Amino acid sequence: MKLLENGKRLDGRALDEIRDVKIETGVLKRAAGSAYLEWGNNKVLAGVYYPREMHPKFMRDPTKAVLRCTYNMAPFSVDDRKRPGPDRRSQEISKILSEALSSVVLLEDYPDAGIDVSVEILQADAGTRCAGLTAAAVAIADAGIPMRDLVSSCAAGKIDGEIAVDLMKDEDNYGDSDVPLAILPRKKEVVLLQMDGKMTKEEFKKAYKLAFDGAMKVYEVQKAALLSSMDSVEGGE
Amino acid sequence: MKLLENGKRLDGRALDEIRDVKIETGVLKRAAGSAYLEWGNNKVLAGVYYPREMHPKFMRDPTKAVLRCTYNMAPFSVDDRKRPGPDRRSQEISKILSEALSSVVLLEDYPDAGIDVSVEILQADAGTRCAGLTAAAVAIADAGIPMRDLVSSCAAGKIDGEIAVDLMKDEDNYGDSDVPLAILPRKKEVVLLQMDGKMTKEEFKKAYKLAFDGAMKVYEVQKAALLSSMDSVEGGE
Amino acid sequence: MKLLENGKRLDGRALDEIRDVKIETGVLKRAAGSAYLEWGNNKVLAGVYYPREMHPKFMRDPTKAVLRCTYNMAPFSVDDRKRPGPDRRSQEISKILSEALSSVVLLEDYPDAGIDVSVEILQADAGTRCAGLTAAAVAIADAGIPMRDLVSSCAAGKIDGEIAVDLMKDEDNYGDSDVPLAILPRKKEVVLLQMDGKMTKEEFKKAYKLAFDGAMKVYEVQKAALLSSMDSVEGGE
Amino acid sequence: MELEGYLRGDYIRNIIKEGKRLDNRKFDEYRNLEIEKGYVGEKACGSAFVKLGDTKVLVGISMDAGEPYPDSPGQGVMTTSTELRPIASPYFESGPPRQNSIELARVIDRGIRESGAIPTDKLAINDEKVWVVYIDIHILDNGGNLIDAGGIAAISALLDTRMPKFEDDTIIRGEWDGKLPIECTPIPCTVAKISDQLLLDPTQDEEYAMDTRLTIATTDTINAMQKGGGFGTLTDKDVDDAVELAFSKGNEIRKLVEG
Amino acid sequence: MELEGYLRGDYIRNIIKEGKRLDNRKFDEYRNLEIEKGYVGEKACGSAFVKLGDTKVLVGISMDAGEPYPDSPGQGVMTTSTELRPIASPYFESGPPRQNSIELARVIDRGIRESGAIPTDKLAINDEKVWVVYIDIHILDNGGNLIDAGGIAAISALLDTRMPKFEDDTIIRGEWDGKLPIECTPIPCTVAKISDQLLLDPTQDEEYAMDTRLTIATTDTINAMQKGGGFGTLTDKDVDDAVELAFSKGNEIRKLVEG
Amino acid sequence: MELEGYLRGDYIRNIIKEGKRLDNRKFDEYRNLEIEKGYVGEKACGSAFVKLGDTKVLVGISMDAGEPYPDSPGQGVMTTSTELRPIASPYFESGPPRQNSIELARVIDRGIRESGAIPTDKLAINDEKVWVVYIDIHILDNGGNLIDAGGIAAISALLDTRMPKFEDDTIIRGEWDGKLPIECTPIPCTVAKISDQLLLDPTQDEEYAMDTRLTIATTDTINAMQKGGGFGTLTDKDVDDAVELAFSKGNEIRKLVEG
Repeated sequence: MKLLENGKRLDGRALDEIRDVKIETGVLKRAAGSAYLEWGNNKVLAGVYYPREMHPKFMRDPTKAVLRCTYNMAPFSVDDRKRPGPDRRSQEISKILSEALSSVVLLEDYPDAGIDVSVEILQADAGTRCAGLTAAAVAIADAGIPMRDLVSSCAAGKIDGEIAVDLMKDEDNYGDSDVPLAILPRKKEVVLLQMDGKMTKEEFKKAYKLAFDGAMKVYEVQKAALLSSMDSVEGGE
Repeated sequence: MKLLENGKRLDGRALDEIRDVKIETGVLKRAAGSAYLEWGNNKVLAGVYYPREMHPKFMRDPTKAVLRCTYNMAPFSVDDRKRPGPDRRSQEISKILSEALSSVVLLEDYPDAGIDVSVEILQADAGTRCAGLTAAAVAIADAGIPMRDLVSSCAAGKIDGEIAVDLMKDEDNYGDSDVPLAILPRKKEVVLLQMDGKMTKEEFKKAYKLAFDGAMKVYEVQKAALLSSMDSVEGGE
Repeated sequence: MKLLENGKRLDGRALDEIRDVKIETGVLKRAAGSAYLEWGNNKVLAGVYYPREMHPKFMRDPTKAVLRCTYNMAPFSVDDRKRPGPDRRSQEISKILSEALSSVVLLEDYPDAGIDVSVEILQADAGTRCAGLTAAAVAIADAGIPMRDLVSSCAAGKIDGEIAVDLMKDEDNYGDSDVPLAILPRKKEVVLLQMDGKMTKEEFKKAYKLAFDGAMKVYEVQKAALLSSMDSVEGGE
Repeated sequence: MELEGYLRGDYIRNIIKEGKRLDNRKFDEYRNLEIEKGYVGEKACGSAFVKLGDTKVLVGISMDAGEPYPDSPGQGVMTTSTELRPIASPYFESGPPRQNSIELARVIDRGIRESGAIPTDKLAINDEKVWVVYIDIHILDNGGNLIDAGGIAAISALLDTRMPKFEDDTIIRGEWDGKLPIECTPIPCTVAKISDQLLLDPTQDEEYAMDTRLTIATTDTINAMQKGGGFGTLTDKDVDDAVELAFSKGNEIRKLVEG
Repeated sequence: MELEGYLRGDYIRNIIKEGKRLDNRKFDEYRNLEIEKGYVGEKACGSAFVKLGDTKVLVGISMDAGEPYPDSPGQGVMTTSTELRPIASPYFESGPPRQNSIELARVIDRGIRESGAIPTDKLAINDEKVWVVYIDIHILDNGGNLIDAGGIAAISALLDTRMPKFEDDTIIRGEWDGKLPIECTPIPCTVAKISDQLLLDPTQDEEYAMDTRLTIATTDTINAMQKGGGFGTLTDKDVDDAVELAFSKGNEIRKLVEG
Repeated sequence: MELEGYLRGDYIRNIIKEGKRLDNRKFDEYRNLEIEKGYVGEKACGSAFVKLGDTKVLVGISMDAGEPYPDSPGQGVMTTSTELRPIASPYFESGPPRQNSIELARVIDRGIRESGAIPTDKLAINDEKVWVVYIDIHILDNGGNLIDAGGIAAISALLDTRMPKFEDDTIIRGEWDGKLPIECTPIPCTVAKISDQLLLDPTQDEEYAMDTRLTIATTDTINAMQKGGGFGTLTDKDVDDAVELAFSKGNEIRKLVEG
């Protein structure tokens, strides 16, 4: 399958162009904070419950809150039905999302507490961990939990030998290599970095750069969503 | 398969006739109360352990006892061996039996306590949830746990287009629709009601009436069993 | 498959001859005590963690320590890969090893404590429960936990109609009957005894005697290993 | 939160005795119901997002080629699963399905199965394989009355469902071969009993207060019933009234679902 | 209840030192044994209800057509499961099988399997399928000595077992085709060691008090042994005595089982 | 022990600020590495025992004939499992695999899989069956840096692996038919970040102290990366430096592994 034609990708994007990202905050009634995100054909819902007493008790930390992020794909979010419940992949992703978000939340402000972040992938089209993490960061901000910075995320990969940002499903299936990245957009530091495939040092550096720039674009969408939610609150919705 | 011949059913019963029901109390040594019930080819054992401290602790209720009923079919109780352990059906039945029995036990008398009711289906021939609930109510009474009323149960269904009480296995397999019901026999109130199949409003009302009347007949058997156990105690067995 | 030729076994042993046994102590850094054992082609590692507070709490015994032995076969220890995790066989063996070791450890010296003994079968060639128990007893001694006596173990079985000590894998597969035994070598008492197969009373007595004598030979290897480890400590390794 | 539940329950019971509901609905009034079919249209064979007041439920339908049950050769298979996702409420826990979740899935399943909405006899693929229809009910915001919201979303998603193309003994993902035939539109309708009153479509707060509930799924017949959700009892009249309510409200909802 | 166990144990140990048992049995005396074969005769292929004193155990045999183990083509399969149902004792818990339950099942299984009671080589159905014999041991009232009660019930149920009719590659439920062939009658016999005494057939109270137990299953040979149930030790003489007891008591019980 | 972890962490951070490590290694220095291939040579198809300082890991390779994935007909299958055995550390628990163990297995798996070390397209047996390669990583003594120790042991064991003989549709155990072809030698290399310093090959104590770690598996290309193990962040320069370290140290280790 040919993934590049005249420098354009299957959906007409340039190599350094990310898909459309839309974010809406405050979409759930019960969660303390929530965000709905569309990123290309990805549809993601993130919700936050906090700060309550951590359960089970033996996981409590008297010096800070414990943030647990649960990443879950709905069975119908992919072409071939995924069995409900956590598989090994989603448990690994839950772990690295928990770590990335813990980098930025002021956990020391809530000793003994638990902060539960849910990421539900409702429709999946490659890049769901980046999309989920991006939504989760907005949901935490929407909940009013103090953060050092936001977390913004994007991936880059290799298609037909070229480095391209934000692969969609067909590119992911037929291409090779993927570098998911998440950063603190103001501090410019890395909180999530994975890679698989085959990349030379130079290819990796290019992918890293593209993913970084992609994440900065995503950051703008996050900011706009949070600002507009603040406006609507001030406007007395 | 023809289920009705000259108004008579496969086993010669009339449409409003229930199968033979026999109940014996005090059949287990360790349980605080117990009952053995034969209902047609159903064989059921119920046992009660009470009031001990509820475990696990987080399930305790400081205002009343928590009654948990566990319904279990022995692997050999049916034609095709049932895998041991709770399946989804038995978990649903455990839930509605727990609720039905909780309607009638004076739980407020035992704060913090747990009342564990076991229903073991040793041989199954349709109507096991009604049989199990009937036996469980007698076992609780046998244990001397205070109750507002008894719980008596019976089902009705549809065979060859006619409404009939207390279907046996062949009728259940080849017939359609089933309405299991449990009542407080003195207060005439409903504590369990389910239905599946296809019934018009009128058919349902007829089935409801037949099941209700069937449960009242079962009540007579329950009373007799409890009376005879009291006699034998007074007689100084 | 012929297992005996001119009174000699497949590997040239006599009927009352055990395979070579080698034991080394103190092979793990983190465990409080450890032992590595080779017994023919069996390779076994045993490690002990003690006396810490028993978890979970409800298993604590205020009058003595609770010793739990976990027997585990590595997936690659046998010809056909064994699924990881405890199966029913290894759970039964864990239970009887725990009981055998509890016979000999002065549990009363450590109320509320837990002593965790791990037995890892790295390569399996019949007789792994005897090998594991033998290694575990040395690991406990290596940890300096007070014991009434050692535990020494050996099995005997039947091959081509003759009773033989310490069957290896091919003898175990094609022979019949097996009698694993473990004893207190100084008190000459039995702490583990199992048997399966078909043996007359006389055959069993012969097998019991051979296994007992085999265990006494194993005892000598255990003692030598513990003495040499003490020497090396005194020598200021 | 347990205590909060008790207190809210008390408050609700009191205002219901005065003939009112917290959100000013009439006792036989449903909350606002929105149905968006095709929500997961790029991936799922069928889907529907339902908002019932605050309650939000997403149902997706997946279809696969599988084996029939040994006692039903040539018959398609349907299976219904519910996931009370932790995002939906602070009370939910991750882990294995529990009794509430199992009851929810089974009651919704019975309404669809017993009505014959899915004509399993038309779902044979070849001599060995049949279509397996997976109904996955994903609870996203629990504002109460999950059975109705989930049941409405499930039948809506089934009505949205396309048959995957099947060629050379394999499913061609992303290509379709007509719609899944659906024979009728079962609608579950739940009444809560609080302070001797029957109320349609209870909110989560009303569920704290309720003595019991009765769910009735109807088409032109009754297809499923379930008393549950508490230790209260029902009178004969309660049952009769609930049946009437279920048919009349079911007809209204059915128009929305089919529309 | 743990404390109660300790106290009862102490009391038992003391009276045994005086040469007595709580129920006045002799040390080598079994409790009353009743066997009712065919108890689940309408459904199970075979069954037996055993009362051994207070202990009540029901065993049912199910048979199914299945695949042989890869390393034993053409050989039937037997599997033994035990369920310590919560009805049997306040100490049992629901949940996954635990070590006690596993040991119970495996010791009973070994006695039957190793004696060759079930001739697995006669249980091939056709080139691909063999009979699978499920032995399900259901503990209903735990008055002690579950291994013997369960093992006696298991072999009794096997002797009661009918072969299901098999036609056109399928089992005809409710129709039978002769009896399951059984080659011999293995009987497990358990002695408890308390205060240096060996006692046959321990009650639950005696199990609290025992230092250890030794089970020996016999036919005309010994087929299984298991030391378990405590941290006590056995002497050579204990083992010899237990073997003698197992053969003599096994012969008595075998008559009851076969009768 | 949690407190002990904190205190050790503090101590480590302080001496690293002073430019030292507890064991006097340089920041870019590996611990002593020993590799013993064929450790389970009588049973496993391949194996290697690796000692990395205190850390001890045993990897065994099992091969079986199985079915390919539906979307990869004719392609062999590899699966990687890690068991953090309780023998390895007082902190491990028995039970289902948890997030740490899963991450460990998946990161090691990715390095091997993505590099193409196992040529799955050469592992078809016949039209239906392919070879399944099981990589079982058994952690025996956890002295830190399990990813590198496990990954090195895994590729060493693969290089040791013999193909089982396959005749008449069945595996002949104990007979061999050449070696498993291995195309390249991926080496994972982990740096820990502590007090703004990058350190190669962290010990368990250093893992208490670390802010985060970055693992990079290389052949002549980069095949896998994983940031994990803490809430710290990385700068661009950290990433660049780690990539350089991974290539240079990877080349050294590769010689040992292949030697």
